[in-house]
Amino acid sequence: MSVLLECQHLSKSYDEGPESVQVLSEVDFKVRTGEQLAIVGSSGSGKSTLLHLLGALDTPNKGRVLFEGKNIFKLNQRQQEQFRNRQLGFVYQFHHLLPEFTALENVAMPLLIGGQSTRDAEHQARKMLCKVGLEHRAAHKPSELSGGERQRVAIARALVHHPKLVLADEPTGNLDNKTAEQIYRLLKELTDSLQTSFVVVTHDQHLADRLDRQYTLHNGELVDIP
Amino acid sequence: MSVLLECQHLSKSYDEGPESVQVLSEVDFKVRTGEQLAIVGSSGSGKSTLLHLLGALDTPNKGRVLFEGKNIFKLNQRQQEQFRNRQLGFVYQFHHLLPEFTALENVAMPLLIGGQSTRDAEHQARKMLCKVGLEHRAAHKPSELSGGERQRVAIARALVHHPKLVLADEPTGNLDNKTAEQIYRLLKELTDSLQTSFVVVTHDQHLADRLDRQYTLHNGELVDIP
Amino acid sequence: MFQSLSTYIGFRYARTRKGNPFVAFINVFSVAGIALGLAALITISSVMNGFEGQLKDRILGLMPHFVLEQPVDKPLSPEITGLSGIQAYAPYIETEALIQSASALKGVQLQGVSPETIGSASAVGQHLIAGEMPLEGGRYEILIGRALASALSIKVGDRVRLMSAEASVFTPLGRFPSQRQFTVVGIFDLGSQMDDKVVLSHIQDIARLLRTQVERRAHWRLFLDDAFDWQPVAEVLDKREVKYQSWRERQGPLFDAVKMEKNMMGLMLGLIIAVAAFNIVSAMVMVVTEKSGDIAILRTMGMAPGQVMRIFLFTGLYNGAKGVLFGLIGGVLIASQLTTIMGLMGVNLFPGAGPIPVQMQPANILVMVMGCLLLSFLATLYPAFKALKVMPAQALRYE
Amino acid sequence: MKLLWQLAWRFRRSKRQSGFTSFISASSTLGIGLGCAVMILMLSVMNGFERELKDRLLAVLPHGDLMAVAPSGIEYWPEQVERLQAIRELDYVVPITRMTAMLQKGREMKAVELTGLDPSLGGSHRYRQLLDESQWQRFKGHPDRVLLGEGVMDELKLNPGDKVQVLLPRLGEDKFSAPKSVWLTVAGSLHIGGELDNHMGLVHLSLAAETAGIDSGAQGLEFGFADPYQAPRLMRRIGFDFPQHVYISDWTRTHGHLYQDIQLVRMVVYLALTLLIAVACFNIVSTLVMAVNEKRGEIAMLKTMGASHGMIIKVFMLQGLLNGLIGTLVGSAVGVLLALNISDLVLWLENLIQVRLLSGDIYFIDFLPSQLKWDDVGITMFIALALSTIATLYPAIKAARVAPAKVLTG
Repeated sequence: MSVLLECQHLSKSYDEGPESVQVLSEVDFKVRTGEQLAIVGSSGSGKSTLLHLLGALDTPNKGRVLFEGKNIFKLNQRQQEQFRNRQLGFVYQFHHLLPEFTALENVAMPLLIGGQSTRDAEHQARKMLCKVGLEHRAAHKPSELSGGERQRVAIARALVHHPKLVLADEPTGNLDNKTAEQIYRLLKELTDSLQTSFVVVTHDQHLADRLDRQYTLHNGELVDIP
Repeated sequence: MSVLLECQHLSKSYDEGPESVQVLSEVDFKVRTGEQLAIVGSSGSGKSTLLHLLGALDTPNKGRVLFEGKNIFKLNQRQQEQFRNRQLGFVYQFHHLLPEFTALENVAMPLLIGGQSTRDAEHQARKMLCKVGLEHRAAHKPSELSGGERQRVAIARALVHHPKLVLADEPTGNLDNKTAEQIYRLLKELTDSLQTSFVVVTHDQHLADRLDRQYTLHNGELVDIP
Repeated sequence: MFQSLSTYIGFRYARTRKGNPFVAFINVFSVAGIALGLAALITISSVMNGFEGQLKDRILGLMPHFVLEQPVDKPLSPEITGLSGIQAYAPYIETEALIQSASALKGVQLQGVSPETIGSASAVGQHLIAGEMPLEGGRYEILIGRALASALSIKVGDRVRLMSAEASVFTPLGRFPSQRQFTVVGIFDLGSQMDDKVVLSHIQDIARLLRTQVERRAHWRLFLDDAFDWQPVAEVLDKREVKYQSWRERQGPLFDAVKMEKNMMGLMLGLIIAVAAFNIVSAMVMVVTEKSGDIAILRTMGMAPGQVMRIFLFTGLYNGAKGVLFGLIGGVLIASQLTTIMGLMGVNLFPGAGPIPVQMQPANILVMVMGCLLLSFLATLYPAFKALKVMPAQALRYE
Repeated sequence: MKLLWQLAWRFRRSKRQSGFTSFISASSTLGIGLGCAVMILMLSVMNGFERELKDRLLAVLPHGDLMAVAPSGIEYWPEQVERLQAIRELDYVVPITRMTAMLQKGREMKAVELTGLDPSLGGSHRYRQLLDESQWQRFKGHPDRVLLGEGVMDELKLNPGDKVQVLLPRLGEDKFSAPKSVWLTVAGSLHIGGELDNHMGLVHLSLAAETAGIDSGAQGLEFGFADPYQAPRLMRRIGFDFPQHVYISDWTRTHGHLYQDIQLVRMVVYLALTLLIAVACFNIVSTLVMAVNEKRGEIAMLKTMGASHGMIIKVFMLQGLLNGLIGTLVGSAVGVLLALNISDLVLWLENLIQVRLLSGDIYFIDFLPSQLKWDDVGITMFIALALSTIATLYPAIKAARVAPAKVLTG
């Protein structure tokens, strides 16, 4: 399988008060198409920062991220937006659904932003909701859904436009163990069926062990765990 | 040593969306004077809620909290304020210093609220800052301090009026391991010297193991770990 | 000690800039709202007062304030003359006449006045542009307005013929209006519509023109310190059943119209301040939401909710006071330099009407300032109350 | 594009907004609405005053006149009148003779300004509508008839048909001599409104010229223009290239202050109400700022889905603008409604509280006039919408600058 994403000596530091805190230093790793890997780190270890760099939502102090060979930080504003809209899907610990919109509208949002007509977008969204087993809840607002259901809608939203890569930050962090297990299995099943690569950052060792490969992030440095 | 604080079948639930979430159910434990105990739980397990109940900042659906034999929820508004001002000290993961005030003023705040004159309050605050090794930073605003320094000022503020009990919620959550270690040792040393009891809620097992006793909070229930 | 802690903290919050650029930005806006409204209110009301004052000097400087029906031969009772508002009183004749110069003829109102009431201190005296005062009895001298002088194309020293519309004389050809020649000794310019209507002369000469005696024809004319507070004088006159004609009957509606316009303007500008008060409410709520974390931590240190409320009350009031202060200074500055400002801006509202009259009345400016402060206090009550209700557990949980 | 509107509309109505934020956004809509309504109403009232000035006063009052310097009057005035007809903006030009006279009836005397004009000429018909036809015909019937202002008739207690002695000064000789006297019959009374009624009179041109000793028959020419506001400019032009020395004057000399008052009030209205709307827009800023603060999570999420910088700005500008739009539309509608019915409203109010709001002799009319002009409405709405748009800029740009990384770390 070809290399989808490559991270080369990526470094990032924040200045808090007088000293500047080195959050990531010289991070290197590769993600092949369809591969699913986990990055384990305690909170404050810089894993969220790394995730945002992969999605070009933040800019590094040093280093490059190549997506299909192109450095995403060299893209102009417009291209970066298209890159996120077409190639990426994000899932967060907190579902971040738009409270004023129904589940269907939330899932259709990436397609609408991409410029698709409402009819096509909602058609595709409905199919996706079906895959996550929430077709009967399409017209409900997030406030009327349970924690697990909301996370499943979030996943549907992240996958509706069949992105090449899904970036997830503690996707099951907010859920009790039972629902977390269901969400994990759903995510695994969908990404396998759609051949989507998948990078999860989490502090949950148990979740990490079940993916193809895993790294540990400790004080900004990436350590490969065979 | 006599019992300082006793928690008797404390229960609390929030209604979020359709179902109401049972955050704490039938929590019972005791804290002796000068004793230091940890409550371990993952985020969202109700440990922050428990902490706020101990400080009478929140009201339980069921159960009592006896501080030196008196039920704090039976105290009127005024007495509860005095209880917090004289007997308690709070330390949070986020330092919660008042951004517009210098470190000295922040530390002196509890004394000022207690009615002391500015001169005495700042005198005592300066002594406390000295204990946490930040006397030279007294005149700086929080924005000019590093993460570690801010947390040390927060601790100084929590101890300046020599409270009987300090309640801490993830005190080292935001810090990298090295600073977290310093903060922990400082907290330990101060509370020992001042004979202050100390209840920490945290998800960091490593921190919990180093205290006198520890409990685990799992889905709202307290489990005693010998 | 408690009070000062709240003000101490409140003061710090009110002046914060770095804390949160958003809140600081909105704070500035709400202060600006109040300042703009107040400045506009002060400026425009001062201009309106100026106009009213100008109107008062121009018209009521010339027109009699009170003319009592009772002829002069009966002396005025001390009860009337003793009234505090009365500046002076003197015999006075008013009649209609035609004034004829070599080239033109115009209908005028002839005022027979006693010299001591038309001294250099009087309105006419102050606005004399040619010739001099006072009028001498027996020399048949007159004072006329500039507008009348230019209409009749006459200057100081010219002789004019005055034909009385009241008295007539029998001649072989029939009855003709009594007439006599007068010399123009002074020209005044009050800039009012009265300038081309009023001719002043010595009361003796007018009596003779009307072929009568001062005692029989003249009436008592009362001069008031301030023509506007005429009610007390009117009450006394009514009490003593003395019939009179006051300026209210003749020029009253004109001043009422100016008053109505002023009130309408005041109302419109008052709206600005009311809407600005909404700004303070929204700004304060922003501050409270922003500071909910700090409020919670203060509560953990045992601060009473009442004190928390006072902190934000003080912050709100401080902003309101700042807005009012800027508004007051701005308003007073603009009002006092209005003519120069208008000149700079090239805006010429009243061609040839000279500088824009501005009259600041400290009393009603004070009322405006108090009103604004009260409004900003009320606007702070709601947000401060909201601060009272911040639940510490809530605010701290999300951190 | 539909997505933008949907996002803006939903964000604005989102329930999560505390009761308070909707209060504030309502207050900004209210403020703008109020500003628009009051502005349209006041501008319409001012238009009304201007129309009344034009239709009532300036319909009768001559817009300008040229009076001969030479005592013999305007030479060959018929040819001049013919020549002047060619002026495009001209409505009418008629020969006149003006003189001040003393009317005497019994012991009563009153000074009046008499204007001699030829009733048969077109320009004189403007007086016709001020009285009933019979009185006009009687005045036209005989050269020694006179029409007097209502005030004059009251003061001298005259009735149509009475005889009145008119004393006229014998101008021209250097030394003064007894005035000339003429007996005229009163044909009827005129009412224009205001001060004019107290000292105005009309006589025949022939009588006036003969008594005033004007050899050419007309002492001057009176002009009327289609647009009275052009009078000062036109009169100067006509006056300067008039073959004979003349005094040039126009209506602004005597009644210009009325027009100036209207312009002054109009300027203050523009200033004060634009200020009102601006301050109301401050509220849009704060509402939007709060909305942006509350929606930080959504904005970050939209960005992760590839929403462009511009799109976020447009969404929040639209949201802010909605407030302004609703305020402007509702306010303008109320303003238009008020403007169309204010006169009857004020009349109703006056009867209700038995107070005359507008006294006839001050305002030259005794009711509150109003004339709605659609370009006033246009200007008001433009100002309100422009200010609302500007108000949305700052918060919208702030919204676009929300850094997803900071907001989304769970």
